[in-house]
Amino acid sequence: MALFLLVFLPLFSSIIVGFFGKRVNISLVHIFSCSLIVIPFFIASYFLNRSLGGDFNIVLPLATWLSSGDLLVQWSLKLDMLSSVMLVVVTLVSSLVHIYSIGYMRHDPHQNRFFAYLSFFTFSMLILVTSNNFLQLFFGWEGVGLASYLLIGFWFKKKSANSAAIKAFIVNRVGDFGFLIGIAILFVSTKSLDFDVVFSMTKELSSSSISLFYWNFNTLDVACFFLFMGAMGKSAQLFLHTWLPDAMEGPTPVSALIHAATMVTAGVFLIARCSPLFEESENILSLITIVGASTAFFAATVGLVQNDIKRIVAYSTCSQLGYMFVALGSGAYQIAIFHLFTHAFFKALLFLGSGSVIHAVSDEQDIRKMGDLYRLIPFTWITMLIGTLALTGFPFMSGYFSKDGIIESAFVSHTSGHLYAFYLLIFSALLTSFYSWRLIFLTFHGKSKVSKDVLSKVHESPKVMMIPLMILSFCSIFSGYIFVDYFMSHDFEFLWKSAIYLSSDNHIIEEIHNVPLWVKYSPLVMMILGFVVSFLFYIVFPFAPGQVSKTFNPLYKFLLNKWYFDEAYEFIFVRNIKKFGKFLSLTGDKKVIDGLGPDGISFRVLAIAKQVGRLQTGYVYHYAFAMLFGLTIFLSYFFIKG
Amino acid sequence: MLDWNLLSIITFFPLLGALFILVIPQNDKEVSKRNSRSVALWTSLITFVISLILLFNFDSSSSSYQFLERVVIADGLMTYQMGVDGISILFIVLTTFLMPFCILASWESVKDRVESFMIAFLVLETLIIGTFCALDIVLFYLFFESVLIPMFIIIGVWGGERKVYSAFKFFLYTLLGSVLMLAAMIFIYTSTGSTDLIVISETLDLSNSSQYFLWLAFFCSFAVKLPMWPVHTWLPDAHVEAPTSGSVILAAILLKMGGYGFLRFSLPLFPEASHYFAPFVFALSVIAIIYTSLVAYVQEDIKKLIAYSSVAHMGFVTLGIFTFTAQGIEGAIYQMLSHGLISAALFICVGVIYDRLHTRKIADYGGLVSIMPNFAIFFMIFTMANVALPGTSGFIGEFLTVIAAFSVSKPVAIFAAIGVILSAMYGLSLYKNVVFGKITNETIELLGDLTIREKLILFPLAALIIFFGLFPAPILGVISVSSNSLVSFLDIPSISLTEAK
Amino acid sequence: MGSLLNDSLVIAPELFLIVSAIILLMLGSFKVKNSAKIVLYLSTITLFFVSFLELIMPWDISIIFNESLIENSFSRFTKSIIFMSSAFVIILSSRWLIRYDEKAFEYPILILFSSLGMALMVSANDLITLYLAIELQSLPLYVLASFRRDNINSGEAGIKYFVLGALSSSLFLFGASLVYGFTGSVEFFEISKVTSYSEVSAGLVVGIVFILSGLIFKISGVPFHMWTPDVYEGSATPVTAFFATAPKMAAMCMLVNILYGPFADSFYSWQQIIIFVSIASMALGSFAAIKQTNIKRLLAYSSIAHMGFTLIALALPLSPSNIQALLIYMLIYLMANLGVFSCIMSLEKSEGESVKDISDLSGISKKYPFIAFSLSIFMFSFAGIPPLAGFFGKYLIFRSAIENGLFLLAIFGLLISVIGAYYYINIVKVVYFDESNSSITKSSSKGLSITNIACTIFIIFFIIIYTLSPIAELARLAGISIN
Amino acid sequence: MVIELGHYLVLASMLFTIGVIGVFLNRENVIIILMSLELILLSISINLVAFSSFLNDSSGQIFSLFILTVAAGEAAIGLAILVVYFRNVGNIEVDQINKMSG
Amino acid sequence: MFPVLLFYIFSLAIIASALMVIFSKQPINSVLFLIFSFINAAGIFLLAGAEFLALIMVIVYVGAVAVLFLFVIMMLDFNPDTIKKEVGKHLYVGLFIGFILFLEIILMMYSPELFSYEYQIVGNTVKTSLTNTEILGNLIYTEYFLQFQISGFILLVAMIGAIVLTLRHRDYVRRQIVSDQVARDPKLSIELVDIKLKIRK
Repeated sequence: MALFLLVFLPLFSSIIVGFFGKRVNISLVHIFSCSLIVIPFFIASYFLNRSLGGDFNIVLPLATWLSSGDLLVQWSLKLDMLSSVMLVVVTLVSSLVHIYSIGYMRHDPHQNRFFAYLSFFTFSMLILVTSNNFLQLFFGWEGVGLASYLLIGFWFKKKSANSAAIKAFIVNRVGDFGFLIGIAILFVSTKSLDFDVVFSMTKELSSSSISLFYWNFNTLDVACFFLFMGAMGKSAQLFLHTWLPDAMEGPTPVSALIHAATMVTAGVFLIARCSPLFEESENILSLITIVGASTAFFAATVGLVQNDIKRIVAYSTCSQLGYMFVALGSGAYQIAIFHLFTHAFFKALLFLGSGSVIHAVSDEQDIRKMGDLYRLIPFTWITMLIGTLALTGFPFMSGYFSKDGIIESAFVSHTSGHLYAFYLLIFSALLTSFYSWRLIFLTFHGKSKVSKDVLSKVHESPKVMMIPLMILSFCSIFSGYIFVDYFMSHDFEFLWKSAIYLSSDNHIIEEIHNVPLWVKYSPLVMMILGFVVSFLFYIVFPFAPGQVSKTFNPLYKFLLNKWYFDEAYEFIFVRNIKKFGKFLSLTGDKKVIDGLGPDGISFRVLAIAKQVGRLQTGYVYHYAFAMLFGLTIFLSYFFIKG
Repeated sequence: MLDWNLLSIITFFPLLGALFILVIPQNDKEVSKRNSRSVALWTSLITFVISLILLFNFDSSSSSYQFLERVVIADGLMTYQMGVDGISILFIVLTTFLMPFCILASWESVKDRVESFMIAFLVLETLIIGTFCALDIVLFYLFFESVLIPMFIIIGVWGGERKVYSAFKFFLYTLLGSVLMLAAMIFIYTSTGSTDLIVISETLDLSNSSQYFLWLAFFCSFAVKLPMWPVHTWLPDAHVEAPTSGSVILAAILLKMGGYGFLRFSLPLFPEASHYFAPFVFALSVIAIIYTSLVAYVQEDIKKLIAYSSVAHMGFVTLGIFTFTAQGIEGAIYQMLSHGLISAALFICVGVIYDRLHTRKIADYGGLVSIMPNFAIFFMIFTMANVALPGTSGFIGEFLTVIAAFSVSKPVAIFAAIGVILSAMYGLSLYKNVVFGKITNETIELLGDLTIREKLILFPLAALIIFFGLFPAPILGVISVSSNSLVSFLDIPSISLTEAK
Repeated sequence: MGSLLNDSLVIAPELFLIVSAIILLMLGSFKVKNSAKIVLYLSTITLFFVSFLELIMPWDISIIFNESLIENSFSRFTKSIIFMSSAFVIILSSRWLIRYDEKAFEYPILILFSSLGMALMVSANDLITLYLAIELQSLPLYVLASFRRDNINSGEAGIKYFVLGALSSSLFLFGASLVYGFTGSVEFFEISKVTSYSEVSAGLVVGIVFILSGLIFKISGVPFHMWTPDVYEGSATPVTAFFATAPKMAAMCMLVNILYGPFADSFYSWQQIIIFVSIASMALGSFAAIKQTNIKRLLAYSSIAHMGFTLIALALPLSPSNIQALLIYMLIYLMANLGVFSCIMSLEKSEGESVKDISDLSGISKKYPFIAFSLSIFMFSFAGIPPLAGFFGKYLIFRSAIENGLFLLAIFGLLISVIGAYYYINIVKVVYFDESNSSITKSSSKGLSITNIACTIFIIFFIIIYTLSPIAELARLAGISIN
Repeated sequence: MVIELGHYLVLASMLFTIGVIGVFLNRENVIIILMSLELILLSISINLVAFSSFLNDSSGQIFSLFILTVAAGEAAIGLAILVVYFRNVGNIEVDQINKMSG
Repeated sequence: MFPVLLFYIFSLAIIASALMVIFSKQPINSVLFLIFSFINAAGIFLLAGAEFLALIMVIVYVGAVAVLFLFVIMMLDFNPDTIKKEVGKHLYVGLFIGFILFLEIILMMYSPELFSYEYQIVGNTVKTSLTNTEILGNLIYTEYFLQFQISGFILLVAMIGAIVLTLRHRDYVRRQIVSDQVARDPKLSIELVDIKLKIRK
């Protein structure tokens, strides 16, 4: 019952707020929707507590969803270690974002809609993480996509917001396409979509093959590949990442909730959930590793030169997701989840902090037009600082444990490409540190570049926005330290037994404790190096960045334009699809199909009709001639026939 | 089971209503308009109630035809044989369910010749229900083809600017498709000596080559009606020019007659030919899904866009039917039913804004959400259902068909699934351009939100779309026995894991 | 002479017709007051009565007047239809006629004589009688075509019809002379005896070709159709209505009689011609009608196309069901035509002028919904759209064709009917979709309305009527009685 | 040397052909067409009479007799129509009789 | 030998005059040639043993039909000179088709059966002692009674038709109405009016 409430209270809130929110006082809406999220958080905490205490598994069947032929899908809620961690993350961040939004969205006329969307998002996310089968997972998966679409496009008058919303949805759909195919493969091969049944047939899957376009593949590999494709879309991995930075067009709380803490990590969750499958598919694991590492590196490089405060954080998110995927690829699922867990807090903190900054400087997002703000908004400064420290992996902050764990696991992993990942991640750590500090320095230190009238209005955010920041700061600092053992220690591995499957030769959790020292300290060194470089560039020699960018102009341009991914996609897909659609519509449909079909035929018919009409000359001798001509033809026919 | 002729009653009750409108004294123009509207509404509502009675008395555990009625008429010309099974009954209910909405949707938008309009609609209802009930090939053809007459009139009289072109295209295109089917039906009659479908399905024994020809002849008709690529071009034109309720009927029900025809005739009568041509149908379906989605993406006219999306969705229907699997056929039927609701809802939505702004150009809209928030919510639900978001009824059908297609042919399924991406593209860009964005057209600011009547129309549709997205069991339960017996008749060993090894 | 009396009894309906025609002629000539009207009414009544008489006469086969005439259920049934449609035509004409010329009592008399000719055509059993019957039917038609003496088009129609009609009679006669020469007899029984035990000689084939050419002219089959549009257009509308109905039926039945009678054994000789004419008529009728603006010309081409469809049934080996299909098709065609003409004649341009162009009908649905409705129904029926009568006609015809293995012909016919549908629904379009033309007024009379309603009911509820009434049975009997 | 049936038939055929050509080659006036029709009827009569005497059967002659009768009636009607037409138009040129076409 | 000669003479005359009928410019000439061909045809009929028909031919065709033609030509006052003769290319197409038709008829008719009869014309027509006229008369009033009646009706119809078409009471043609003339009153017929003349200056 508690589980049921946990999942469905946000839905209830969403419906009530969505349909009736307009009619009541707005503060009632605030209280209502926040409390319906906070309650689930407490329930989730309780569940997490139970889970941490021992092997705690519940499957709560609700109803039959789909039953057709041999397909049977149930609505049901599943609770195990994995989902309880996710539940806590989701509900906690969601609660805080709800509360934060009260302040942030104070002046928006459509607040009730906003809260309805947020609650709906939370609900979908909860459904996603508690699903017991692929289809329900897909349901949540698409639900969060929808909510994300709605929230990104919340400021509907902004054209860029609309485009970003659509982009997010469509790029996600590309992933979903893969996911759907993956589901289809699994169903066709196992005749079921329940996790337990599918996972129990891993052996059969890996020993069977499937033919696609006249090529034979291992069924398991193909299934995992397509599932991973889904995860890539949702988690903004390289090639399907382009939507995430654009998604920053949405209100900042949305970015914090959806595009940092929860939805984007759904891909990580999916792969962790499907660990029994992935664990047996080495090819795909190495693919995951490589893609994850590349994403981490790519996003970090792009983050170096961005000027929009939220975009920097977004690329950072992208990069961190890459880290998580490396962990997944390495087989260290718990560590990925751990990073997911810690990342949720500090990244939400960073987003909400930047929201606070943006709020302070009258919706300015360009960090080049900020500076020296630490005096004016000290509280925000501190929270941002905490977030940055956690992100860059400052010792004993939350990011330190999880990120180092990932780097180490990449080092010790046995999947092919793990060293590629390892070195990229190390280098990315340097970049992460650099851009994070760049953000801090440009925003809060140095010379103020804020215009006068804005400057006079700079103020600290209201309390209702501050409290979530405080809580998140707390989590960012301590969550790593508190929970590290549950995730990374061999002693607690039994907790994960039922949620995550590790193949018999996967001993990564043990192995990461025995890595060489240089591996252990390299992230730290990189972090410090990044800080130092950044400090030199932006505090000591403020001219240096300009000089560097001029010297390496092509590279700078390349990075500034995000490796030209958007342009390439625009060039390859978007424009061509439009062109192709136009071509099909005008040439294909109008000219060819209509032209040869109905229009062409009717044109021919009319032409023939005209000709036939001309036969009827009106002259009686022609008529007589026609009669005799016909007669002669008939006679000739018999004459020739004999 | 009730022993009176429920099917005849339900079929001809709307006709009775039409006659009643005919005899309403027309002294006062306004009064007679009002009367005819309410007569039509009540008639359709009562028909709906009767259809519910039918549904409740329907035994969904049996795959045989129920409520059979049989009269030999016209000197053996044909038999008046009516009956329903799990495949057809829900189409009847869908029809009777949507009719009141159509009438409500045209409550105010049709001002001219209201009486004729209502009569045309009620006649149309009779003919459509008859099509789904008929178990005699000639009777079926009779109903199937007669639909052209009221529809032609509806498009032509109450349609838009290019109504003549569209009406003619619609009429002649579908007629051309059907005449070949008529030839095939006659051939069947001459080889079995009966027009009774039950007798035919027992006695029809054809060589493969003649099966192929007959199958193609039937295919011509159903493919045009459905419509399949490349014979779909009548649909956008007809949709665009038809009045709102005409589009609703066209998209929601008339198209389904093609899919129903495949299930009722092509598959059971020509199983070998169906198997033989399945790859061909797959190819056309996949082309339809991708091609028309792309075409829909670049449309500038709302109705045209929705019309093209209908073609794409119907691609899933044919795909599902010709997988010959339980999921495929159930998915196809489900897809048809849910598309009936969704496209109806979408067209009603378009009608709602068309009534206010009198333009169908996407570019003329924008920013409706701030003026018509309720409309925006409904439109969002329907768009998402059209995009086949899980949780809406649109998803179930597409999912089942994709799964079924995957078990038969993987490339086909993969290409069909690309439709998932494309439908999002056109669906969302439509929504964005109409509902979101800045208000580009000053007149929009003067618009009011949904009236109670409009809400009354849209709410049940939205509720059903979501309900059947979450709990499709009631529908699937009705369908399953009949479709399973069809599948077992077609007898294709489903490809299972063991065989794949 | 006893046998003469017996024989006369068998053709009592025709005798009654003759007697009343003569009496009515006298009545008209003696210029009683309102004589024209009286003649009009009485002739209608006569025709209806005769039509009824045909139905109640004994239907068993009787061969009379030295094998000159043959009476069987086929001839009874078809003659009944012919008389009835003539009667309807007179009803349709009455209003126009009285307006045109109050004293024109000759008009119904001519129709009566023409109908008599048709009746004889149907039951003629030798070539001489057939020829005379054809002439008796045609001569009044020539006169009627140019009945509007002061109208140029009417005169032109008369000349064209006469010249071509006379030419076609000549062709028929030339053929008849050859048949006579090569079989030694003009009597159908003798001819069929000769052809049944000897090979079909080349000369006979030539004769058959000539005869067919002459007769196909009467049903306006391609390429002997050229007169039709011009004559339809030029003649007065009621006259056109007459041309389009009864003579077509009579000529078709005559074809049935002659082809399945004396020439039954040369089936494979004439089948080719019939198939060719059928295809050509369907195609030409459908195509040429598309561009027409004059409604009567359109109906002319439409009738050409319909004759093409009917000929499909004639291109098949003799079987009762084929004949039944043919008769039912013709019956439906007649009713729909009568209906269409009743619609057209119920409307007139404001100057008292009759409706000529299709565009004159634009938008009448607003002013005269019933006329518009019934006109559309007839058009849909012509186009063969179910559930209207036209569909069943086509269905029966094509069923016969497919039963006899003529698939290609049937499919061609079906496809061409789609093209035909184009111009039929074009009229529906004009009536319903176009803006209304205010100058059109209604000039209906009771007779017109009754005809219209009767035809509309017949067309819409054909399947019910067909089921409940004995029409199907009568047509079947008629089919059986052909040999 | 005797007169064979063939002689008659050839004669009739030639006459028939001439008549037919007269019908459709004539551009001048309608009366010529009517005369051509009479020629055709004459050819038919020759045919019938010839057959009749060769077959030794009188019905051919009877037929010919009726044709003669009808031809007279036909000529009367034809000329009457011609007169009506002439009164309206003022000439009887075949070329001018094309008010209606298409 | 003699009949054959006669046959050829008659035939040549028929063909020649038939050609003249259709090719002569003056309708009057055409009619006269038509009459000539009829007369020759009567000769052919005589050769074939159909005396009655031959005479009737002359009486009906020459006496009635041809005269009717002449009458109409006289009545319709048209000037043949104004008519342009423009046959041109159609002439050859037409002649060609006509020739084909002729050839086909001839060739098809020359089938073996026809000449297996091998009859001679003269002397074989009548078996009984009855004359040709008597035979026909007998037949018409017995065997062909019905046809005879029908032909009567045809003539009746022709008469009605001719009257309907050509008889007309035109308003501008004044007819004598005796009673009206007798009833005329001079007082009412003549009115005396004073006329004032004005002279312009």
